[in-house]
Amino acid sequence: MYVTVKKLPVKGLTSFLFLFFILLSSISVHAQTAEAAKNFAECRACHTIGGGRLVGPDLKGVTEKHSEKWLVSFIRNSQEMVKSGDKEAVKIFNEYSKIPMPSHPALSDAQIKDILLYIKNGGKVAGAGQAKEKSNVKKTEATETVSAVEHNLNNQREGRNNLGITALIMGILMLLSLIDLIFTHYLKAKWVHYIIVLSGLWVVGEWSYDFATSLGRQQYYQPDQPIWFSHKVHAGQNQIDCEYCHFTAETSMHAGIPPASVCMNCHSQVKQGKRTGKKEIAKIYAAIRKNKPIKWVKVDNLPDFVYFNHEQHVKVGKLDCKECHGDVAQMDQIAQVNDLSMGWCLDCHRKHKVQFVNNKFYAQYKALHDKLKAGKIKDVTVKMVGGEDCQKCHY
Amino acid sequence: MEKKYWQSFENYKKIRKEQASGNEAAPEFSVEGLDESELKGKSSRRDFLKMMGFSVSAVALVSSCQMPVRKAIPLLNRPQELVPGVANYYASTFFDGNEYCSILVKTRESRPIKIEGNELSPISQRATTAKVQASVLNLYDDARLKGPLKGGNKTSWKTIDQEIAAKLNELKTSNKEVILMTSTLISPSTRKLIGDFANMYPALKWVQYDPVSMSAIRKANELNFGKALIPFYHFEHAEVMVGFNADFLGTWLMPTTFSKQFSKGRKIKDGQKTMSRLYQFETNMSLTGSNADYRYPIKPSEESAVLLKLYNVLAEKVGATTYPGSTVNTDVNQVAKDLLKAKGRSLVVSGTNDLNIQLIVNAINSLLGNYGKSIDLSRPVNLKQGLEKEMMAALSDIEAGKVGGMLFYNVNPAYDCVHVDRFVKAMEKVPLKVSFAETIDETAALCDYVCPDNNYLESWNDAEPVKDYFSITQPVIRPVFNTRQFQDNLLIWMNNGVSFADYLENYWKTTYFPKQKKYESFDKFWFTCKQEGVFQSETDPEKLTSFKGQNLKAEKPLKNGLELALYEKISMGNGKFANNPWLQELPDPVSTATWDNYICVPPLYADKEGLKQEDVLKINGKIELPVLIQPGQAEGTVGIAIGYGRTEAGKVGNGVGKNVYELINTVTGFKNLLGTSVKIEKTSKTYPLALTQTHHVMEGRPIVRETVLGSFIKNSASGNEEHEEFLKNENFSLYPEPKFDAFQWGLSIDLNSCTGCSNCLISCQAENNVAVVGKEQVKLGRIMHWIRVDRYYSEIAENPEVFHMPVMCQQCDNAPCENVCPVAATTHSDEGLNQMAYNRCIGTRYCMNNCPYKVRRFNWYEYVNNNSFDYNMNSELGKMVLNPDVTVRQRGVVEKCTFCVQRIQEKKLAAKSENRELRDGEIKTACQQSCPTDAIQFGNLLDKESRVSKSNETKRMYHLLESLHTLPSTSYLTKVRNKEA
Amino acid sequence: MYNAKVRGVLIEGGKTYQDITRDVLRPLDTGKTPLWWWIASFFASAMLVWGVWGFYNTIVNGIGTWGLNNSVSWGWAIINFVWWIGIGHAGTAFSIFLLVLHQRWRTSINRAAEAMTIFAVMAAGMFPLIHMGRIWNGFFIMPYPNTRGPLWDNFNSPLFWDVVAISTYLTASFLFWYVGMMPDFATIREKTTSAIKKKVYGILSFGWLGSARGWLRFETAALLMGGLTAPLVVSVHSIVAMDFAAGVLPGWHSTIFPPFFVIGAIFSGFSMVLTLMIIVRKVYKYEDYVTKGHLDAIARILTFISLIMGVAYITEAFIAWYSDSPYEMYVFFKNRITGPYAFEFWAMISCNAIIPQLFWFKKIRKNITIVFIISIFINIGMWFERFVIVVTSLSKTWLPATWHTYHPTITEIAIYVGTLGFFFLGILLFLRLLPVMAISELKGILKETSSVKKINENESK
Amino acid sequence: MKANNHILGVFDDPDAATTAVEQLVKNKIAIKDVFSPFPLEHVWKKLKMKTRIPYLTFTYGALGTASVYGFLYWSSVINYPLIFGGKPTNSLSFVVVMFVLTILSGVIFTLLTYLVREKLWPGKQVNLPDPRTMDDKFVIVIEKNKNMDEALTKKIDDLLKNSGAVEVNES
Repeated sequence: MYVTVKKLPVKGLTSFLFLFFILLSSISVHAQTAEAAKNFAECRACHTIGGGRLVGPDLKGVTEKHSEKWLVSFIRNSQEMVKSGDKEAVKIFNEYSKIPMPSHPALSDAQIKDILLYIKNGGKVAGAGQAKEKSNVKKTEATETVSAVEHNLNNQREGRNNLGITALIMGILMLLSLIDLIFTHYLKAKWVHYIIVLSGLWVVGEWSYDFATSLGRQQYYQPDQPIWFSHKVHAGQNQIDCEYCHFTAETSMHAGIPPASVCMNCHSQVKQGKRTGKKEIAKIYAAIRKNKPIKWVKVDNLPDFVYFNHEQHVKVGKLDCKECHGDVAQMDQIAQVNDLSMGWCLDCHRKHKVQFVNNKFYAQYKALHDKLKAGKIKDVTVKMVGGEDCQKCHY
Repeated sequence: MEKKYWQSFENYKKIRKEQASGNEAAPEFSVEGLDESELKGKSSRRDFLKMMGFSVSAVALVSSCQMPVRKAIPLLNRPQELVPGVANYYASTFFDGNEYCSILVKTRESRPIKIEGNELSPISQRATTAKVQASVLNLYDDARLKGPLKGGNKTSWKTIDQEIAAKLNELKTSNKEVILMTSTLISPSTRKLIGDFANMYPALKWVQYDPVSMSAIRKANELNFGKALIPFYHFEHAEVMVGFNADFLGTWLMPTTFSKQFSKGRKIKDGQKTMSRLYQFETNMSLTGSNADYRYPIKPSEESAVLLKLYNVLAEKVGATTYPGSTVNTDVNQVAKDLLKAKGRSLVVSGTNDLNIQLIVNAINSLLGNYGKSIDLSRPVNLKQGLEKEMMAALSDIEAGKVGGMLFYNVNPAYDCVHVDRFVKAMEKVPLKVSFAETIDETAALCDYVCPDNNYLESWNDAEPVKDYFSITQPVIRPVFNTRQFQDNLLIWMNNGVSFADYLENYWKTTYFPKQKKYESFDKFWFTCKQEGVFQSETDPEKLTSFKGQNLKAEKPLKNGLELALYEKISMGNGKFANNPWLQELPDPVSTATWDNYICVPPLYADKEGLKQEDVLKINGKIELPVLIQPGQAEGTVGIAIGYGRTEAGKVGNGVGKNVYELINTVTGFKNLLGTSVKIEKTSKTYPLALTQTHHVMEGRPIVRETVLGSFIKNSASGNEEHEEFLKNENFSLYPEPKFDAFQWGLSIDLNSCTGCSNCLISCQAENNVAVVGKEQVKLGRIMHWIRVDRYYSEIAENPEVFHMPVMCQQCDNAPCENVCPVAATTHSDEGLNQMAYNRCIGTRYCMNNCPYKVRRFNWYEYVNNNSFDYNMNSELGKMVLNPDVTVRQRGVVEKCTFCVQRIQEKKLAAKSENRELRDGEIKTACQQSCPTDAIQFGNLLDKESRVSKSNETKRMYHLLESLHTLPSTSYLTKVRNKEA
Repeated sequence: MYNAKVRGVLIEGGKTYQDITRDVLRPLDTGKTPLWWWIASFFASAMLVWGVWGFYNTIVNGIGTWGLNNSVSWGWAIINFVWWIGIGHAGTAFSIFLLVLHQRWRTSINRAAEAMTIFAVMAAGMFPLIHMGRIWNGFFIMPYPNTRGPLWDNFNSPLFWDVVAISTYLTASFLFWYVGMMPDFATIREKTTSAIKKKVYGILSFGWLGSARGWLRFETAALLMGGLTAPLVVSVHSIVAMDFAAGVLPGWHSTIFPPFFVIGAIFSGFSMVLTLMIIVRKVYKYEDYVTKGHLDAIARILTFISLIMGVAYITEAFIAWYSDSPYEMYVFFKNRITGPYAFEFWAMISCNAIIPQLFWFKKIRKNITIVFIISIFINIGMWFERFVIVVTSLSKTWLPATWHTYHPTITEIAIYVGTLGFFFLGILLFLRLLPVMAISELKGILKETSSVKKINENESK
Repeated sequence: MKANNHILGVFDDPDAATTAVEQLVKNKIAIKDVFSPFPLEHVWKKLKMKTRIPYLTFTYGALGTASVYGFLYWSSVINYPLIFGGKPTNSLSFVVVMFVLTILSGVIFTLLTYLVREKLWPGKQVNLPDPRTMDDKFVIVIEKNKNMDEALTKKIDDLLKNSGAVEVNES
């Protein structure tokens, strides 16, 4: 269904946080302009500022080309203008292969003007310019080199393997020393045996605990995808909002895997990537042509007896995608960063605060509200509204 | 977030338009991972999104501990309203040729997974029956044909069309008769279409055929009012209802509607003085009989005499003409008294398909001036249009060799025709035999062409169950197999270009759009019709001629000999759905038997003849069936259910029970289920019957608490003294009373409204992925249903009072089961739910022992992907019906009713994300939703305004086994019988 | 503790210390295994194999292969479990109670009795395992640190208490048993001729010396362990009883259960000891050590306990009637004393409360054959008692609509027979490989008893 | 034991051995040890032998109880409180588990203490003064030290002989 006005502010807030992470901005930013930047994150799907033509035109200097009034109405609903036969509108429409720019009924004039300001500004949030410059630089490096996040991941993965190997070695040593202790009294100094055995037990114990707990889990799972798709490029460099592609995260239990048509929104124009050239992007076209959907490999899997709902966490709980999926913007190839164990869920449920006062739903929790007023509790965690109950996730 | 899904503006516009018309077809693409038959399917909202990956894996990998690589495959192009993981509801209509119901279909990832009643329908009013609930499973029936057949072999539609069209034209030239045999059709557009078809093939003769006929009523009304019709009965306007062998709460005519109406008169509040009263004269112990205030067992041969006696008594009182009747010793004076008291506010019906009887019934009703009040002649019911004489004529024509072609749509005479043998023999004479059956049924097996019809969930259609009340059937999924709708076949054979969808739309445009003023544009009108599923045209009913009395006569009751009374079971009906495991395993509300039909024998007779349960009897030296001793069965009669003994139903239904259609009584020319006199002889064999209940009386325990209206008026707490007792020392406990914040879910069941129709069982089964376990397991006492409808008899075996009591998990606050689980698999939630974590359970079954209500179920075997349990959960197709929100339980774990926690969570989330408080009545449990009498209320006990709290405030409220101090969240309201103490 | 009251003749036939050593070690030292042993072991193993099939069938196909249903969801498995636990009580009861009570006559029996305990408890332990619907998740029952929260167990559940109590009981009685055997192993180590046995028993003996200080610590430790384990004998079966007593079911929910079960346990345990010892003393010619006097003593105890049982049964019924709860009444008077399970009930009564009363007659007590038969009757009776408790209560509970009967299937029977096989095989191995009587303790009492003998002789003159 | 510095008095009657010990103690002759096939309580008394194991056992029990309750309380009240049948989380029924586990810890640790104190372990090598002590002989061992002259040795021999030693060996 269509954009519903009441959705946007909520989304705004998440993306607002999102922006903060992206910009790594230490300095506080004036809300208006910051919001503009965030709103523009969506425009980035089709437009650049001085980055050349994408789906839509390069917006550098657009504010000079057209009157503000015209721009506002065009952004509000380009199609009406085209229908009404506005010359410029029609011209642009034809020039850009009749791909209509989606309407933004929800944006207020102020917001749109704000965006224009942002564009005029050359895509810099007023005041946060420096910070953004830096971060951009960082990112362009990041694309080539392995980002800290990925590095970290690899280390941990290796760490696990090493532990396994050590355990094996220690096991063998233990065996030898035991044999020596009982039958072949080769080493006279008994304490050597004891030390080996004890330390061996320790290592093997640790390894087996680690092994046992990771049974049926796939932390650090990082499968190869049918298309070499880099989140670092899309979410990181191009700063495309997560929910641009994973569009059902706020409306459904599933965050949603984007249909190829969503890719086409940009890639109908962007036919070649910095790092993979035409090869990977061509696969999208192939899929469309062959009518074969792209079979992505699911990375973060939960057991089937667990019910997890994105809407609950993203929209209601106002969690940032990062908190579970890690800093995706820093990963070329997505990996499962957390072990997604029940313990991990519960830890968050015990610590994380619910939107107790903001969300009218929680008004029904009379007793808790009284406690809160009385100051018996400082804030309400998920646990206090039943976040530890079995049947919140298992049914 | 619309903006993200268009590709080009053309596409965009299309979507816009289609949204308005609700019928978009997104670009085509092949469906990965479906078997070849499904591969042919084209993409659209109505496709399996098997590629969604999640929903299906939820079934397949329920217990595996290794982590497989899971593919998450998105749609290539995502249609508009489809959001993976969010359920969509579409209004549609259920009609199986016999029973009508307006429904909502719940789809997930575009798979229909659940049927709900449609609130907006003035006919069925959100009520459903077990059959309707279970019908969704028929869509995923393995027995369905994957494509058209010719002489039993696969063929293409092309050849079918060419050859049949050719043959038809051939017959046209050689003007041989072509018979189109259908079930009763209530679809106006289809009727018109058949008309068109007939214009093209003048030799076409259309015969409507009902396995169970009600033509006598039409005939009687023709004689009395000059118009052959079945009136629309209004039980809600009747204070005194008298039923003669009419199981109107179970199977007669429109059980959904009638249950709703009936329950209106049975709802009773504290201090209320009046309540409707139901007299039932019947042979078998039917569901309606079990709900009657007064029940009189009568022989079929006595019925007319009793009726006439009643008529005469009334006639004398009001001074109308009386007729000589034969003597019966059934006392009708009380009935007469009550009826006279309630003139114009009463209703007499008979389910017997016998002209005399129906004439008397009409006479009585007109004496009481019920016409125009509780009986509406101006809005006749269009169901049951089949006439025996047409069928017989057709049959003799075929035998005479006059018939060149037979087309069977939605009928199965080779199974349910009275003269099966004659019919089957005659069929050999017919050169062209075409069946439109969905599966190879008995008739299709005889045909040389089978053009499989779509399931109704894949079809376009409309319906007019009652004059001027219309409803729409719209497809909620693309045809799963290479099937084609019956109507489309006709259209193609008429090589008329349009599809039936368009035909339908045009028909509505031309016919019904003018009949309303609300919508100026047809698109809007059509959109709303499809959205709401129902439409009522604003034409004022035409008046009928006044009542023309007929000469009434009664047959002479037979003194001796055994009379047979056939009946339809709630679950099986006329046997069309025999291959539906849910229905096969649904315990009969009265006998609690599953998976079989049997001979209901009255207890006294059994004693006399030394018959024991499960002894096998031979009827007329032919059919062998086991005995089921049925309290309340009239002396000198036996009862057998029709609808069993299918031979071509499919893996589930084949050879379950015996076919007894041939025992239908046809002496009067009307197909009458009652009155065939039979001989039975005892054989040495025995045959096991799977009953879910082995003990039938309450042993004087305060389980179902009841009172009579008289004492209720005096004291609304009467019959509920135990509760008063309990309240005196409430919460006399070592431990503090459990406290909750915000929510404490509670359920209340009004035993006075509950008719025991067992509809909730199937609804629950569909909602919660409850497994079917098969006859042997049921016999062993291992049925999995989360709700039981316990049935108790009062002590008198000849004509007992019957109690129905739905028992599901009572969600006790001091739950005995929780204390004893060693691994903390069952605990208490902060919303008062007794929660069960399947994945933690190790199956010690201690909780089952310790549950006083015995509502916990154990997975004795693996019921999924297990060939020993070859039901819906053992086939990829069958598993499509599973609810993705509910775990499929593994072998060795205990499961139970959860108050549909998935629905609770769903609605809570909705409230949260809409930033508002939860509304009362927003959450409906599956059982509550399907209940045709609104006997079940669910809500928040902490909210004193909620419906459930309100109904708990009455003096009738009590908890089951409350003396145990388990503090259940489920409460019951005492049963009030409208009897003289 | 070795200067307790002298209590009649305990060892007959004027044995010397050497005799004792020789007699006890005879079965171990004989080079070739006797034929009867092979035959017996063969049958035991056959039973065990059938039981293994039962286990296999259950684990592969599910609990559905049993006769249970939604109403009666505990059956033979639990019955046998309780029965075995009961039998498992004798040994510890014997050695520990009598040790703490300074009863000298236990010396020639306790070793065997303890062995019996060990194997019986092991047999019992199998049932809770196989009884689980998802045995592969059985480890959930242990409160181990985990990544589920961590999610611990429900410490209120009698089943959890069971797990703790039984594993404790098994461990404790095993240790006690083993410690008791250390000096005897040392003896074998010194006496045996074969090098292998010397090595093996040497290792088993932990290098036991038999010095005065050693004996002192040994005796103290033994007494302490015994003293600690003694309460277990009571607690274990009380806890098993709570499995039922903690339930709400009529016929289960009764405070008499714990003591009632403990007594019952000792009852069945002693009778099983009787059964076994009668066989052993015959086969190994131990009449001089396990004298008629011993058997007589056990028989007297049994008579006494059977009286208690009788009283318990009557009390139960009386309370049911006195409570005036229709549900209780129904279970006892309509479903046990009469009704479908009447046979089991009356079998229980007669085997446990009536037949043992024959022991009042000295003649019968002296007649080993009859004593043997009665002891077997008691074992059967105790099995029926558990059946009556478990099944009758479950089959007809609160709501008549849920009533259902229960019949065992071949699989359940197989599992039961299997455990019997396991038990007997264990006992046979014990008889073959370990000292059947506590050598040192026998020696400890030899002197006095022989002197007693003289005294008695003088008196009789 | 080193060779040729011990006197072994071998008895075949426990009472005789006891009296011998009595005599030796009276004559202030240090007895190294007494080996017997079964415990001789009087000997302990004469030699004033004592053991402190009981006190340890008590401590083990006490510690066991405390730690078990500690765990139960932490796990089911603090760490992950769950409601079972409306009972309080800090439940009375902990007593059962505590009771049993107390005993367990008592038994196991007592045994361990015993083994440690006695320095017993599987496969320990021993050589007895006289293997017959495992059968029917009772041996009193007296260590010879340098200041032990002929006379004393003789005296010991006599003492042993008189109190009924069947043989007196040097080793």
